[in-house]
Amino acid sequence: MGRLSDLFAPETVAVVGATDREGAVGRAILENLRDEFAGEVIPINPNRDEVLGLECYCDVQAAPPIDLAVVVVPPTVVIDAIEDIAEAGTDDVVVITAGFSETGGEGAERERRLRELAAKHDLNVVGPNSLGVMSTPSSMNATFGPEGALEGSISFMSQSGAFITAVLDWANEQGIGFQDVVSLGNKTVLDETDFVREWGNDPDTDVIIGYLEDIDDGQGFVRAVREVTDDTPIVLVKSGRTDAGAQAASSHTGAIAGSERAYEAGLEQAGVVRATSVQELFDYARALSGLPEPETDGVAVVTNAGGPGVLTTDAVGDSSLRMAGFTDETIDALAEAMPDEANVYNPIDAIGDADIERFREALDIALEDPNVGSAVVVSAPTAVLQYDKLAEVVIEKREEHGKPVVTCMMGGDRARAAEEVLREFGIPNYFDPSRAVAGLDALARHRDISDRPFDEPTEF
Amino acid sequence: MGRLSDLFAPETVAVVGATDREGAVGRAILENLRDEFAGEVIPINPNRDEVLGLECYCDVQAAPPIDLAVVVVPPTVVIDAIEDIAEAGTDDVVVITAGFSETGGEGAERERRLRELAAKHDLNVVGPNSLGVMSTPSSMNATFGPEGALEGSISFMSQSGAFITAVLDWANEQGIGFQDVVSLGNKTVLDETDFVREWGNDPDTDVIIGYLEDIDDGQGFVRAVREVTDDTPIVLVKSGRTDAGAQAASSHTGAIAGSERAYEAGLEQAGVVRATSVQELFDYARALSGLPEPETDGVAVVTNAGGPGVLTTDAVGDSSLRMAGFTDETIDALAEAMPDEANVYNPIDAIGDADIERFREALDIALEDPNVGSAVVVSAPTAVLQYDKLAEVVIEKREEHGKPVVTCMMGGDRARAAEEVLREFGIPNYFDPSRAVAGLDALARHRDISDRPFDEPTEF
Amino acid sequence: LEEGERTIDPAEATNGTLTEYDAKKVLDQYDAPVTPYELVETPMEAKRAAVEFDAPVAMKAVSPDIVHKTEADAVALEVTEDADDVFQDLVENARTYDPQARIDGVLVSPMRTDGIEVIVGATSDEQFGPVVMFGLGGVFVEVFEDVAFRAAPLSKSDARSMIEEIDAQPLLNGTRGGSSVDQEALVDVLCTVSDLVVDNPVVEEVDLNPVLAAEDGVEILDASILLS
Amino acid sequence: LEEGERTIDPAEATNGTLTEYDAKKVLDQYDAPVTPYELVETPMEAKRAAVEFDAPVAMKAVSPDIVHKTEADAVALEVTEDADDVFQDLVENARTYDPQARIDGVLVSPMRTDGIEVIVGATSDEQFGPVVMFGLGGVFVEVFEDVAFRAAPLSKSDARSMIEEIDAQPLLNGTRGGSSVDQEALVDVLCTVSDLVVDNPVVEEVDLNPVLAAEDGVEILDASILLS
Ligand SMILES: CC(C)(COP(=O)(O)OP(=O)(O)OC[C@H]1O[C@@H](n2cnc3c(N)ncnc32)[C@H](O)[C@@H]1OP(=O)(O)O)[C@@H](O)C(=O)NCCC(=O)NCCS
Ligand SMILES: CC(C)(COP(=O)(O)OP(=O)(O)OC[C@H]1O[C@@H](n2cnc3c(N)ncnc32)[C@H](O)[C@@H]1OP(=O)(O)O)[C@@H](O)C(=O)NCCC(=O)NCCS
Ligand SMILES: [Ca+2]
Ligand SMILES: [Ca+2]
Repeated sequence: MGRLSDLFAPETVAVVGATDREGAVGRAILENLRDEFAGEVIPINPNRDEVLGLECYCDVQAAPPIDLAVVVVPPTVVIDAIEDIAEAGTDDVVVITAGFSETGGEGAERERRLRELAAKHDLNVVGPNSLGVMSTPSSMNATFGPEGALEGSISFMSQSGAFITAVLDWANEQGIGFQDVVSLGNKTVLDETDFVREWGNDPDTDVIIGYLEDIDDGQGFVRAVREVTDDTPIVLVKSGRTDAGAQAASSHTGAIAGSERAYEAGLEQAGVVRATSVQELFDYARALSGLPEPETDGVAVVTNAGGPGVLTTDAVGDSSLRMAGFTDETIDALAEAMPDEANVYNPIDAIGDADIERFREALDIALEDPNVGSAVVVSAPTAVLQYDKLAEVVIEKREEHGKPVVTCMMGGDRARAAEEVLREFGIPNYFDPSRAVAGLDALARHRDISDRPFDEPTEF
Repeated sequence: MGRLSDLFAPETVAVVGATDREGAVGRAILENLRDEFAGEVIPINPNRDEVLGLECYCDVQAAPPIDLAVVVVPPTVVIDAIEDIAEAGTDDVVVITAGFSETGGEGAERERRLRELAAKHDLNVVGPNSLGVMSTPSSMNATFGPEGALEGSISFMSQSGAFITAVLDWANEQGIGFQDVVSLGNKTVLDETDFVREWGNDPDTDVIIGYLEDIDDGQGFVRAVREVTDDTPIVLVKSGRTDAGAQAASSHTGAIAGSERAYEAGLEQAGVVRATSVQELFDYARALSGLPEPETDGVAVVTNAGGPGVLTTDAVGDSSLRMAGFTDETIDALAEAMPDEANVYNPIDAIGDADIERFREALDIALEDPNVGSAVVVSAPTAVLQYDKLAEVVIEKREEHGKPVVTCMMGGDRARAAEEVLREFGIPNYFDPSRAVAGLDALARHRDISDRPFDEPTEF
Repeated sequence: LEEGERTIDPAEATNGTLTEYDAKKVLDQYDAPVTPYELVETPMEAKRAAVEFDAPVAMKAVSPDIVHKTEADAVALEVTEDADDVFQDLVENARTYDPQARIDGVLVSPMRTDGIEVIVGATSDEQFGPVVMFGLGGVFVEVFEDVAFRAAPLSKSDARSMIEEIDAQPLLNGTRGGSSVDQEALVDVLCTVSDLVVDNPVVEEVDLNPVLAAEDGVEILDASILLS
Repeated sequence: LEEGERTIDPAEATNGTLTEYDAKKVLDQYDAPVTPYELVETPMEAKRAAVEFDAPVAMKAVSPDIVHKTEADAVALEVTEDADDVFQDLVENARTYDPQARIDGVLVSPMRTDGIEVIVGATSDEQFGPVVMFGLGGVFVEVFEDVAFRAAPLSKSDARSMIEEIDAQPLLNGTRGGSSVDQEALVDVLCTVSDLVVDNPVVEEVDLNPVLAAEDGVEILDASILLS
């Protein structure tokens, strides 16, 4: 863990402004922490002796030593509260309170004072105007959102708190897990660049994902991403891409809209894998967190479904990848193993009556081919094919050959169980062939970023 | 119903080649029919007196009058079997049997004889090499696929049988229903143009969707689509878009790949709403089957979630639509109804503590604005917002104002119940803001197709 | 011209290609805006034509056996004087290129340079039948493949949508200081090509290249028609 | 030149803009491939310079007060003779355009026409600081906005990826029969602009337009630098 270890792995967390008032934000945070957190939770509130059964302290001075303070007091008292926290020796602070620069006038002055205070005491401040932070290894949910996160290796930052709540409920259903989650808020002190550096150094974070509306320090961000992206891919949705969106973003968090052309250039240069929708963000992240990168761009498609196989081929044509041309040995081996009606050229159509053994052989032969860098297994439900068995075959062959494989087991309920098995082995299943190929494409894009000759700029 | 009424609404269906042999295709079809079909099912097989408890006839001559014959006998006897059927006076035939032109040589000769036979007896033949046909009003599932379809107003044709099985399992889970489904097979007699005409005349089909790998008669297809598309939108995935895909498609069904540029031009000219993935196909179809078309391109976005609101705005920027500019009255009314921190310009950010009443007011005011042609309601889960209640508000306001509204209620389980309520009123819920906007965009594209001045060609 | 009347006699074509002269005669039957032209058979006729056309003129040898006129050095542009000598040079070059070639004469046309070069064409597609093509000349078609297609027969709105579809469309609107070209005249040329291929199923390919589009109308400078 | 040394004295600039002459002097410090130029102050000097540069030459009046030289009629291209008279015309035109204008003289350069016109520039972005721009001249930047951007400082591979990124890239590879232009020389120009903006935070905008790119190297024909 890096510089921010007290932020994501504190032993004691104080909730400053903790309350048991029904519907209060300070109650929601305390509940979320109390329910799961592995460390100690300390409520701070001058007006109470006890909150939700926990001993409450009148101020931080009076409390035991605190690693992380979550501040949820009204804006008028928030600066004083943080000053107390700093003086009590706590360096890590999450400020939930809204009413800073995003409201202009008085709020902007408040934000200026917060920045000063942080500089003076060398504080790590998340927010203000933040939903909070989470870290799954210690089951810490220091947010007031309705859902916690599952454990996983993706770390997630967002400039919109609502983006986090919107996504977590769905991610939990999909079984997508996270390491750390942070709602950046107004980014008065800590911003995207700090978290890129933090998570880049964190061995437990395999992929960094983010939703950003602006970037505070473009050049610093480019440098930070360049340093970590080889080991830790970074996938971002940067909103405000369009003129209308940029305007909307600036009214949302008071973000100053830089020119989209500059962002596009900077993110490309930094080596960010850019996504344009929530679905792409997670489709890419799932592939990047669980699979190795393909050594060559040739893709093999193995299917029992003619039409979906052709669609997959189209999707490969649209991507930066290409359909692998098989060697003669591969074609001979497939011709030997498959029935006469099968197509042994790429896409391999093992036809509708393909059972699990035929899939095993086809996938094995395809992955053996040196021209094949990755594979997509595309299947339609039939009476002779069990999806959970197919999942096992895919896992076995993926590990045996060390090449990335994604699946597109089409169907509803039928696919769910298989999906879960695959997920445990890092293999994403996608409903749509085009999304499956986009997942592999993200791997290749990241490989190209890592392979890029990073000759130093002529001057820095 | 049109010319093909005996195909989709027969009273008696014969399965020629019916058997109770475990795993046989002829058994699967008989089972699917027997389980649900509202009419009479008649097994035909010279070697049996009874199949699955149904009285079996040795040939069609011996059987009662038959409206539709499903043929599932081996290729060597298939032509004779169809001749018998024609002579018994049955005009509508579905040929499941494979081994025709797709296998070359002998198969091609067989296909030629089938074409001759059909011409001689004026038969409506689906296939050969077909999965079968379905029609939900009579619960007819004359396919050997593992899943039937739910009832709905979308009619669906596919040049790949596997595409149908792959999609139905998922569609059933999503609650997407169909009127008729047909697996086109080799299209020896009936092809896409016939079904466009048939369903265009069918008042119960609101939208036609299709997966096609080639089009037999381009000019005829363009004419047919032009005639029906005003009343009945047509959404197609035409695969083989890319060079690699075109090659794959031609090896799959023996389709002769025309140039993609010509297809693109022809489909555009005809007025097809073209989709490039399975997801788009259904995203568009859901919007087109349930919603009116927007009268103007201005979109209003109503949300409790800043970030997702900005993403929606970006998606509008990417589409052919635009963010609506509100009138002064709208802005005044919103300012009056919303809290100070809300954004009353488009996107309307009703902020995180928005309850159902605030959503109701915001949506009502927005839809009242003459600059607003359609709306997207985007929500993140919060403690103060019940999604099922929000669904009711959306339904109410959508009907009251007569404008199309789609939703993007983000989240997992939480969203499911609301989704079901919305679906009944034709309102699609999409997980991703960009898909929600794409749904509205499909409505606008179809409106533009219908508005197109179809001046006659200079010569026809 | 009767609606749907066949306007090309396949017998006229050698090697399956109409000469530029024959192709332009076919276009004349549709009242297409072909740059004025005259087929001359002697040096003196060439000289007279050059004067009548108010030289400079463009001159090209016409032979059913020579498809690639430039390769054969059988084309002279910007001819201002001595059209008679040029006539002889062109005929000689054509003979040198292919001693067996039948030579019908030399086509003389006034030089045109004002306007934006566009290309109008048609090809035959297996599924869609004749397909009409439109694009801008130069790098736009050749390098960027910035072309629009529609299946014939074309309605006027089809033709308009082709012009709107290409990426280079802004150039036709006079974005670079100039004024907008006559797009309705372009629509008419597209519809003419559509009529031509519908009337004559024997046509495999039409290539009007270049067509010069200007503010006050369009002109077809060169035409070739390939028969099947 | 020391690494990171400031090469522009903000005091030199009037109206926040360097004259073409001053901008080219700055580029010289980076050994950038600027077309040879000489600032002449008398008609006779102009005549001599034209001869030395092996006329035809391009001549432009240089004034810190006149930004739009073409508008002021203070530019003459393809000058083959009487460079002394042209000198006087240009100075007079500049005076007529702005009687108060200080006139430093006339810039004489050999005419160049061979090669593909490209544009190299830089602007300053709120979040990313100086951003370098590359595109092809003519319609490509103006109409199609076919440009690539990268944040400075640029590595050589950044510069290469900019050249690869634009849609018009095939034209630099000599797709149209010509041969490929010297893309490494272009890379150097891009890196020079990057160095220039990094060394001089006072620079708000750089515009090298046109830069002529040919098989055997590139040349910067015109340059302007705007200071903040
Ligand atoms: C921070 C915020 C939630 C506080 O609102 P609130 O709960 O209505 O404020 P209250 O005045 O009730 O204060 C909260 C508690 O802190 C206590 N408190 C006040 N000053 C305190 C101090 N210096 N130290 C500790 N507790 C203090 C109050 O007594 C109260 O507890 P009680 O209910 O037991 O009396 C609110 O100001 C805010 O900013 N809301 C927006 C948050 C948001 O949206 N963030 C962005 C998410 S993306
Ligand atoms: C049609 C097909 C399924 C038949 O295969 P099969 O079931 O192995 O063939 P069988 O020889 O067992 O014949 C089926 C039944 O028809 C019976 N039969 C034979 N001739 C018959 C006739 N003239 N009339 C009626 N029944 C006949 C057979 O006796 C048998 O019944 P039984 O098992 O009770 O004896 C097979 O040839 C085929 O084409 N399969 C591929 C289908 C496909 O994939 N289509 C495309 C989907 S996208
Ligand atoms: Ca890491
Ligand atoms: Ca209908």
